[in-house]
Amino acid sequence: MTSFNVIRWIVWKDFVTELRSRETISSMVFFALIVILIFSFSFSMDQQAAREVIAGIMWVAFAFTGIIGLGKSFSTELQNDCLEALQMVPEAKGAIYLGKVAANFAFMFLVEILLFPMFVILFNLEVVEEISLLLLVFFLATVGLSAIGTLFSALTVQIRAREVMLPILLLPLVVPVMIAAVEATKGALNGDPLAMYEQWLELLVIYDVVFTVVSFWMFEFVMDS
Amino acid sequence: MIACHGIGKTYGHFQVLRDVNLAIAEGECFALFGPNGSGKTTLLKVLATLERPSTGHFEILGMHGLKDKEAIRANLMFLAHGTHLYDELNARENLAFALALRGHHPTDRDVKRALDRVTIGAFADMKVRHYSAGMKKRLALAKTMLANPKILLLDEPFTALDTAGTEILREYVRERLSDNGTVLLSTHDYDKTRPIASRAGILRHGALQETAIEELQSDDLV
Amino acid sequence: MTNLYIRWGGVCVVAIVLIVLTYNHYRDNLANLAPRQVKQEAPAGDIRVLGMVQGGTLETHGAGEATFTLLGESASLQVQYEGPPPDNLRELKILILIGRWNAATQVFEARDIGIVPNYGFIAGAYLLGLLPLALLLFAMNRRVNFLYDEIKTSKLYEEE
Amino acid sequence: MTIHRVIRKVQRFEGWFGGGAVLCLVAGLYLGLIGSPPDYYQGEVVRIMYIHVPLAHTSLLGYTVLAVGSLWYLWKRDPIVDNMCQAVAALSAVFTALALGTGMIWGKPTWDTWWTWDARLTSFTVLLLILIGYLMLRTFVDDPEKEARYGAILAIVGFVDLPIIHFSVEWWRTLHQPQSISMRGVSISSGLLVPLLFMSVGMSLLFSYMLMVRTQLLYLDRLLHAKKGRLLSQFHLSKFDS
Repeated sequence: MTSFNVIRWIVWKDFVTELRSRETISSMVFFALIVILIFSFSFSMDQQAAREVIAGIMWVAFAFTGIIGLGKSFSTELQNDCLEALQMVPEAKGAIYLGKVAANFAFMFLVEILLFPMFVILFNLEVVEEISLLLLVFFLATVGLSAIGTLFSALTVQIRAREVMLPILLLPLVVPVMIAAVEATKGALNGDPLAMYEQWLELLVIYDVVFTVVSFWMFEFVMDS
Repeated sequence: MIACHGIGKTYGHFQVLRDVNLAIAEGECFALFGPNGSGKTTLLKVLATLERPSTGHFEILGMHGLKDKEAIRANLMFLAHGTHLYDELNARENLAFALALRGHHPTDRDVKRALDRVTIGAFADMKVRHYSAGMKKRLALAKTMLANPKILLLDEPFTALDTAGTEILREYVRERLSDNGTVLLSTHDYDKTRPIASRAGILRHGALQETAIEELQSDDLV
Repeated sequence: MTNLYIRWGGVCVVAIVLIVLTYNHYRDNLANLAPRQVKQEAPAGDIRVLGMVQGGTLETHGAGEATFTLLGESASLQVQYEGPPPDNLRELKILILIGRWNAATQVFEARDIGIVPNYGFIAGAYLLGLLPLALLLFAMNRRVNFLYDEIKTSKLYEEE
Repeated sequence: MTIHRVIRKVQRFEGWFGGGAVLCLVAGLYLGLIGSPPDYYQGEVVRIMYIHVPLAHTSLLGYTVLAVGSLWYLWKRDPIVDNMCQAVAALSAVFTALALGTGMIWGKPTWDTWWTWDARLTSFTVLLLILIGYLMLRTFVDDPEKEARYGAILAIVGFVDLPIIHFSVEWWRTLHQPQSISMRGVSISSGLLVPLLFMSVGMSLLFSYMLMVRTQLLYLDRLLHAKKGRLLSQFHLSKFDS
């Protein structure tokens, strides 16, 4: 019960802070918009070509904005040394982790939901029928990204060159998420039958479960000397 | 009750603490003097279970400092130089959040009383971002008062506090001491510390030397 | 330090022996003749000839039979191939033919096709694989010896 | 601290590992370069396998050692285990890079391309990236205790991730690439197996020997700092004197 309270309070704190400062989500959204813009300049695409590469562009944009959000998640804890206070909370490392994962997941998912219409409009996609499947893919991939990203955000926040080290450490580890998310998104956008990309959804579920557990366990060692 | 046995700590190439032995009984207030960079904050961080000592071990309230960390944390407050406050939250929310993580749920009346005691009751709904350094310090003190721990670690508590604030802090320390609490504070300010400290020691290059507080000269405390 | 020289001297000797053995083996069994040498020397028995299939001369008859001209430097050979169906027999391809030189008909009777061995790649791979490891090991050994000396000679830190 | 005793005991046989490595490698090189027949499909080029495959196996072995050592460190917090982890990470990175390099050289004559997004090459690249990340991470932390702890966390998470990366990349390749271009081209007959076995054993022994030397190096480095008073630790000084 106490753990649940801690999770709730952490999420509450992150949300209130975000509502008042509007730093994280706005920077994520604008960064992603710029990424989309640059990609659309780099490739001149007709609709057929767009269908082929759009999933990749989408997930590149989501991954990089996600890394911005994840980095912010713990670097805000550095003001007034609040991280020390979190480290000294008795018997709640796991709950803090879950709270942070929930908050990060919510921010990233929100940004993805906000950006998706942009993709639909800018690249002329037709997605009405597959929207629920796409949301499922977004959900699963974002859980994976935030589960492992929160761990590495907490880890890199305490070292030098943290802005560089977070993507350097995180991106090789989320290769499976990126592959699975891109393939599943591509499948859904093409309107393929579910059976053709089911395996990617399964892979995402496995990744989510494995890395939530592993990161939950490792987070204690990140926070606790 | 705090007992350190041969605590040493190294950062990279620097030996910050070497072989610190220290025993503070219940109801005692130990004042830690020493020049900048002598390792005062590091010693407090080690005792607050934030850093793992490179050598040695310590006990707090009879609990092993490396094995029973969680139990120690529940009975300990560290009033650090950074105030552990969130800039975007107001005073009430900060208190509610910090205490909720520790498993306390103070009533509105308690919160109001604590804020009034540190005389920032009027600013209870203001974002901490707009607070001055002294007000932040007072708010952190209010947080400590609400948590009411057995062990109190204070890192340079008098900086940024005015005379009235200093008196509030000393009053609270006395209250803790009479309640059999243990206080360890690091400071540069001999005059402000003198009335509450029962024992004192000087850290030099990470080595602790205990001294009777009356014998301290102000030039010792550079 | 002598230990070091013995160790690395041993490695050098082994390396030299290996190189000599490999070279001998290469010369005896795997050396390829050029079409010019074949015409001049007319060796008897099985030989290996290296050359390129000349463009426009390849004619295949059935699965395992073909005739073509093998182009070398400053000479070319008529080749009649009879053997297993070749996968990699095409025009302008450099390959090794294994067979006999028929001096009477001036036709090379090939019965098998080998791929160009690419010894350069093999040598490159082995050098890339082993040389950095040896250098790294050498550097680490030197550093360990240096550290031992340093620890023996350096004084314990004492505060002034 | 039993691990110290184990390490000391193993260290005493350091020379045997080095000598065994040289013997096995010489035998493997002779058999591989001279004593074995060329492959039916790949011809002489197949001989690159005898250096490429052992390097790849050994780097995977090294990563396993790294993960086990990291777990051990988090459990016992013994600094010499951390020295071992740091050593094994650097060596694994070197072996992985060399395996990739020889793989590329093998690829050129076989598939006429230096690089292909083959499943194994790709997952080895990711492995190399993780190892480089690990080594970089360690240089960015001031406190040696934190350095060791963070490194161990990254190593364990990476180790859990490795099979998932491999499977995902393999599925991805089967979607996007005809099966003909694949490392599976070599069917290993017994004639090829013997030199491969020698080289594999030799490489593993060489890796162990290098690991011992490097662990020793890092440990001595720490001791030197300690003795100069920069990183004093009574416990380890007494170990060195005894």
